[in-house]
Amino acid sequence: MGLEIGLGHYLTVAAILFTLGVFGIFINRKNIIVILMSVELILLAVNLNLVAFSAHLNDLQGQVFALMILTVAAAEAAIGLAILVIFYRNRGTIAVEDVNMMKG
Amino acid sequence: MNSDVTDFASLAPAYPEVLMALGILVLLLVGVVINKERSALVSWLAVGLLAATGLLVMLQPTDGVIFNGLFIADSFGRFMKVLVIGGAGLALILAMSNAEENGVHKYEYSVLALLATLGMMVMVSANDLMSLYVGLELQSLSLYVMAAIKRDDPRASEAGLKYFVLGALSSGLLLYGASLIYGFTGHTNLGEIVIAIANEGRSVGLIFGVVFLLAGVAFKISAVPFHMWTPDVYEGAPTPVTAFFAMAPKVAAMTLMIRLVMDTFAPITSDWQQIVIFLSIASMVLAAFAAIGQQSLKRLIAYSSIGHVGFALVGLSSGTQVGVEGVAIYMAIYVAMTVGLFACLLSFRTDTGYVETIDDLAGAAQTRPFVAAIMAILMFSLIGLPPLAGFFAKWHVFLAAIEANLYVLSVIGVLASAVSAFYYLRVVKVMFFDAPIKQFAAVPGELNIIMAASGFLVVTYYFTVGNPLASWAQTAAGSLF
Amino acid sequence: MIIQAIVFLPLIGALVAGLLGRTIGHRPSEFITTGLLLIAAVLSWIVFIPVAFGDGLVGAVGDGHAAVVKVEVMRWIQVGDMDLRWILRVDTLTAIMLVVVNTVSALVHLYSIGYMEEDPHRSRFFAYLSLFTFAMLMLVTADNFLQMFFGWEGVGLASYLLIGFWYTKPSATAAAMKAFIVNRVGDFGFALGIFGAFLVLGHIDFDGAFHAADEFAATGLPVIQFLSWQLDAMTVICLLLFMGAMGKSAQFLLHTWLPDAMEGPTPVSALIHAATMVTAGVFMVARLSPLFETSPIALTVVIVIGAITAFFAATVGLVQNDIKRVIAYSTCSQLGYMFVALGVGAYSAGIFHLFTHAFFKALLFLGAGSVIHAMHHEQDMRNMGGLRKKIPITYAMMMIGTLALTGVGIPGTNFGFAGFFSKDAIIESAYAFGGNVGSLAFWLLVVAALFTSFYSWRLVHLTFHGTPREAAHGHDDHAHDDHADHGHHGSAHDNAHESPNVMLVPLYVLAVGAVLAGVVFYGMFFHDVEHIEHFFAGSIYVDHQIIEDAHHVPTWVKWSATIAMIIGFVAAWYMYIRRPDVPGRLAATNPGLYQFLLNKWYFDELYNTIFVKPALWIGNAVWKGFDDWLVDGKIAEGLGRRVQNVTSWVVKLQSGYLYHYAFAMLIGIAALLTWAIAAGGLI
Amino acid sequence: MTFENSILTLLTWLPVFGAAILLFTPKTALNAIRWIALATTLVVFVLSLALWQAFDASSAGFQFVVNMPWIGDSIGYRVGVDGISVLFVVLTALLMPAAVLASWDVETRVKEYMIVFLVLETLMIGVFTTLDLAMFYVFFEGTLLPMFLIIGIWGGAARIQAAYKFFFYTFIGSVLMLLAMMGMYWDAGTTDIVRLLGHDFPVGMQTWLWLAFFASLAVKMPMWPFHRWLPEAHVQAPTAGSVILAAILLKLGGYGFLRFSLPMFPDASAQFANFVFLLSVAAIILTSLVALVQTDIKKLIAYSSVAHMGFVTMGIFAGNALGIQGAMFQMISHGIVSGALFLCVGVIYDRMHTREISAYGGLVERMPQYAFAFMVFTMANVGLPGTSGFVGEFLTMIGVFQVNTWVAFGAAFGVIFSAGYALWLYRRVVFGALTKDSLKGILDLNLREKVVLYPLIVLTVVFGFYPAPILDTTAAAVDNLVAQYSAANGLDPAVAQADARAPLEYVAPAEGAAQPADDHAAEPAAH
Repeated sequence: MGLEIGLGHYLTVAAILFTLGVFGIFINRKNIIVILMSVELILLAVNLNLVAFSAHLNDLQGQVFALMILTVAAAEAAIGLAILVIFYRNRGTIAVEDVNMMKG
Repeated sequence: MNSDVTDFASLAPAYPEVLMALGILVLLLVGVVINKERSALVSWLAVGLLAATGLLVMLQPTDGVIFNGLFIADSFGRFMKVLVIGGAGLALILAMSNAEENGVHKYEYSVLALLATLGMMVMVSANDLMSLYVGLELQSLSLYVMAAIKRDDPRASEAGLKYFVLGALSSGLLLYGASLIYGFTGHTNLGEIVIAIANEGRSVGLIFGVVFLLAGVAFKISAVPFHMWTPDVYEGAPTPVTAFFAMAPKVAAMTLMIRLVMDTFAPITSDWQQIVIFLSIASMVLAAFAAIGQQSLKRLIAYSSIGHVGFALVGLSSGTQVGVEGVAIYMAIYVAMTVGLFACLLSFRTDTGYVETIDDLAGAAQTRPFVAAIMAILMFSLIGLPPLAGFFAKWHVFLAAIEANLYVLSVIGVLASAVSAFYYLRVVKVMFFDAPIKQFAAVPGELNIIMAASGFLVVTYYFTVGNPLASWAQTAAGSLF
Repeated sequence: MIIQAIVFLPLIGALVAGLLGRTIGHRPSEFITTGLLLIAAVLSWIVFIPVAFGDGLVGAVGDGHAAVVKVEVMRWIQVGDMDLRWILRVDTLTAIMLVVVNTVSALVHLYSIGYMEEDPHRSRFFAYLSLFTFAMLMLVTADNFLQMFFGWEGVGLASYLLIGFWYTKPSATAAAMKAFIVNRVGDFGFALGIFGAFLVLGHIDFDGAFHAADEFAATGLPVIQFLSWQLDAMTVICLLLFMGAMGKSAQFLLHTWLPDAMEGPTPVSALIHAATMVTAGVFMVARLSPLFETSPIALTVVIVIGAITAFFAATVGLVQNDIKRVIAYSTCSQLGYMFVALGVGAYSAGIFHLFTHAFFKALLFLGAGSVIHAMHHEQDMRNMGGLRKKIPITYAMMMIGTLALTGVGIPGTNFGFAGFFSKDAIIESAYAFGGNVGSLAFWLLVVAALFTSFYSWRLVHLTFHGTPREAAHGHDDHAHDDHADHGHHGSAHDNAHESPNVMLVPLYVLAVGAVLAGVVFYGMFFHDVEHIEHFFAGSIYVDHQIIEDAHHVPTWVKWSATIAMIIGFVAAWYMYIRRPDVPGRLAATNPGLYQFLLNKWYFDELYNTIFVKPALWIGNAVWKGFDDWLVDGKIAEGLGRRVQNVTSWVVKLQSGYLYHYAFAMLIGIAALLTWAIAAGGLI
Repeated sequence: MTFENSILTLLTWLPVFGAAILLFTPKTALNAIRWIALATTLVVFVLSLALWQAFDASSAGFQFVVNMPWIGDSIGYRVGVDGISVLFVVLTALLMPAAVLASWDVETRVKEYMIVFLVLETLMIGVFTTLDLAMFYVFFEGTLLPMFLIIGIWGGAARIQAAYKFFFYTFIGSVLMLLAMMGMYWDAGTTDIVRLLGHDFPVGMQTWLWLAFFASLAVKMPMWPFHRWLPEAHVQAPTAGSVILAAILLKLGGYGFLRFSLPMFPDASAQFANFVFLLSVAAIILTSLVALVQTDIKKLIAYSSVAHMGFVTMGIFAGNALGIQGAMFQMISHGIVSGALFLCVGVIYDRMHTREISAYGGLVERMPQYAFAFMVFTMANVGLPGTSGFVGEFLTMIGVFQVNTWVAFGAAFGVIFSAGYALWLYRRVVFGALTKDSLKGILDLNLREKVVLYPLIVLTVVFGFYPAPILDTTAAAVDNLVAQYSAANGLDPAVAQADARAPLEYVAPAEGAAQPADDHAAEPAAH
């Protein structure tokens, strides 16, 4: 009764994560922090993909790629938070609703 | 191919990037040690560094693929790099006047700009999904910061935030696509991916990957429907920063686009053609209409840049060498026009600050005849009205489209350009036909020079740069085939 | 050389008087133009006399059969196979016209020196007169259709300028416009006729065209696809050309401009609207007789139109009160006679009447002018009467003119005034032509002769006989008042004075012509065929049959015209001398008819309703309705509005909210995916 | 640098050079600016005369040709003139000095004004001299730019709308032509007009190319019903603007038809000929009637221009020597006449500052010389024989009569209507009593205006009596064009020279039919 975990499953999970991340960006109307987290989620989905593929293909490039992404993601998060702080200083809020001074 | 990285000589193809990287580090130190007031020095040094790098790019003809295939140097890349560096350098010069007021007086600004430029150069030369991603992110992360560099300005910070969030999303999409492509071809090296696709043929997963990847890139060139950030960011960010955004990054991303579709996805041309055509039409039409409704000059320029990306993509969608050639020329002329445009924009200063809306320009032809004349020339050129450079740009891309029998696309394109004339003419109308209301401050010298140069090139294109540019673009495009 | 001189001296005069008139002054320009015209007149007689009495045209090429002199002046239009040159062509027909035109013109110039002496724009007037003469000469010396058309329109221009000479008079400028435009209607046909002639005959010069027309005898007549119908080409061409003639010669349907043209100074009426320009149509048909001979239908039309005009104009002439208008309608009517002659094939007779008519009609007009001059520009006969005493010479001249016009003479003998010979010749030819058309024409002409006599005598009686009528009339129709104020107080009668000699001399000369022109030239125009053929020397078509027959018509026919004339005379005498109250009662008893005639059969009203008003209405409709409302408002600016709508909608998309932007991207991705997959055929 | 290979380049770019000089003259030195502009245009005029003089009318080919590749494979630097284009160069050069003189009293932004006009001259001459497809478009479309500014900056009250309409009507049409040109490039592999003239485009393609060109040329012409922009532009444009617009810019359309549509797409042209005839007749009749009811002098003349352009298109698509020669002549003549008419309007507009017909009347009282000049041009507009206006109308009509009598019939109505509106205008403006106080003090032509108008009077009359200088210049080129056109449409060129006598047939057998055709074929067609 052993359920064989194959590539497909990984991809599915990754896809679900990815979708969750994306939806998190435009369903959520509350807080920008959530958006940052969703972005991380997307990147994780990608990493999962890569690792799964690399395992499936017996090829290391995927994992190297994943490591790079992790690093860059960290930097990205840092910058994101920095910008968020500036924004908060200027506007006193980080509600997504309020991020629309400019439109049209 | 596989060269020993320790051997410095074998890095020859990447010398410009190396020079750039080292230069940036030096500048960073310089910036830290000198006192705030003399940050202009850093900007000049940065311009000098860019000039040196540009020179190096043009001088060193060593083509080749190094870093185990991560990095490729070819004449196409060289052409685009020159554009990128030129755009970046000019943007830095634009940033020097009234830097304080624009909040770009800190030396970090120059350093960030250089870092972004370095990222773009990597993008241009990327020959692997990984290097592609790294270059892209180096560029993007710097740009996020630059957008928000005027820290005390709410609009700037909002621009930065928006740009960041959407940018992150887009790079997520890009990565997801990359991962799929890797999965379904088993390679991250573009060269090998071609072979793999050619052998294994198309598959749903691969197409998914392609779409996501191109979507990611489309975001960077701000093609519809991945353009939404552009107007807001252009408006919010300080004008010099907007100028920077409007030139170099677009060129780099466009290069990436070209390299991917013409090179990597050559075997599945019919598939990506659909996508590019869709992006092209969407960009041209939407931009043409949306821009008409604008009051803010910078938003107008934002939409106009979206539209021009659409026109450039017309050339790309032909999928032929003529097309690539056309796009290359288009981007070159686009940069030339844009820099002049922003120079004009920065020249219209009243005592209360820079002009924001189109109507503020009323009667500029009387108060600032020179600037107004240049601006008008540029506007006509952006319409694509002969005998100005903008026309020849369109000529080259549409020529390719017609060759590829993309008649519907072409007709929609030219009609869109006709509609777009509407808002360009509005600027001319306000400046020339209306009565003056505002007095403008004196114009800094370097801006005058840049405007004059841009105007000169645009007007005399047919006599001066037309032919050399065309032949250069030809060789550049040839290196992709 | 002499020919060039004849044609171009008037032009020189016109240019001098017109361009330098202001600088050299009025007197000099009068003398120059008049002098040059006199020279031209003498020269044209020098050309004519050998033709008439000597042995044919001097320096003519070819035998006496096709005697013609051609002088090439310069190239004109050469395109493809069309080779047009300015050529002065002189043959007998032309020679006749040269004499007519230059003589009358010279005399009118002379006369005008007196008549226009008070006018501040005299030099301009003489420039126009000479210009007209030049154009008319170009017309009669034309060697190809287009040169004729040039002269044709040239005289039109001159007439336009002269009718509108007193430009401050709205009625004058209106009449001028009307004259030009109605003539243009004729020219519309003329032009098409020329096009057709070139298409069918392949030549646009007369000789070539005639030659081609002759060949049809061998090859059969061509059929032209004109508009949507297959028609006999020659008929189409001739009818179109005749349309031009109708316009210029004020024939029925296109006659409306001539009466109004009387707004011009009287010398103009004498020269243009009596002696020369209006006869251009007659000249044209005669000149093109070889073409018209190929189309019986066209000739029939010519007869019918001519006859109707002769009758119609005469009827209207019966009741007019403006002295000049009466003469104008009589001109119209006499032109009808000429066309009948042409139509029946008696071209020489038609030209004969043209020739004689030129003298006595010019005489009448100038006489009338003298009357008007004497009456200080009073033109309404109801305000005249009893002028016999005041201006005896003018009276005598008018009498001669009237006798000539009514055609007084004794049939069968050589006693008669000019009109007698030519008119009888026409009436006899009409009868000789026979058939329904012939007899219709005959009777209409006879009746017209009656009317002619009646209105002519009516004119004389009203003007010269009886007692002065002092109708209190405002001088509102005074052409001259705003130009020159000749301070005459009291009534026109008291101040009526005989005209100066400079005006009378021309009358004498014309009087001579009016008396003798008939008897002298009867032989070469109508008497016997050989003489005619020798005289015209192939310049017109000579139909032996009709002329022979015309000479052998029954005696009652020969007398018919004379009798009609006598009846008319008696009637006029009875109604205007014996029982002056009769006319009024007649008008009262049948007002319908009277009004109908008085208003010239309501042609102006009719045309105004069916042509002018609709044209303006369509113009407005197309302008306001099509151009402005549909094209501009709905399409062009409508498009602009659509664009604005789309814009405002697109701009709304840019809501400024992050999640919308992200959502848009997602939609984009989804769309691209489905598109790529579907289009790629992977599902 | 011989005369042959430099004259056209010189002619084309000299005005821009003058503009460059103006660029560096202080904007306050008004007289200097005016004189420099005038001098430049005069020099160009003299050069154009030299060109005409040196032009060999007997050859149908292009002369003074320069041909070198320039940008990439597609665009070259190619110039040359043939009988069709050389006259337009002269016409342009002739009218520019007149335009400058007519603008002598312009006070606002004189410097920019003159610069824009000189640039415009370069572009106009360029259109006629270039032999490169792409460059033709460049010049053709380039004229929009200065004209837009002229109308928009120096125009009347409603100038902005007029400028926009002018721009968009013409621009939207042209972009389609641009695509067609690219298609031609790929089909023929060159943008060299000379080689394109020799290239046979596939019939199916011709239709589309023809339509694309039509979209642009018909608007430029302007043909009915694409003419709506013209009256507005004319009314709003300053005098000199109207002059150039009417005299030259409209001719670009006709030139385009002659240079491209007819010789390059003969099949399509033949197939669309009736369509063009229809529009032409509609233009002649309807716009004449519209002109009849105008209350604005300029608008009236503008509409009459549309009608006259109808004769041009009609003649061109008659496709025979008469029609095309006529169209050429009509274009030149209309260039002179309509230009002069707008100058005449300018004369009184400068004095009274109104274009309302009702504001005038009785001008002849105080302005006899003006009345004379205006009369001459009015009559030329009416097409009176002896003026240049007649020759063109006559030739086009007689030419089209050979092909389709209905068209000639309809067009002949123009003969009547033109007299109607022109004379009525003249009557209302010049004739009548001078009652209006505003006009009491009006002055007659001053020296400058005489210098502008009198030469045009002379030309109008001279070309009316002796059109040979023009007709001879165009003959060879046109006959050649006709020969190609009729050959392409399977007609016998010899007969077509002597005009395919379409509407004519003979009841009698062949020798009858042969008769006229023969003696025409016998005569040499070209002079």
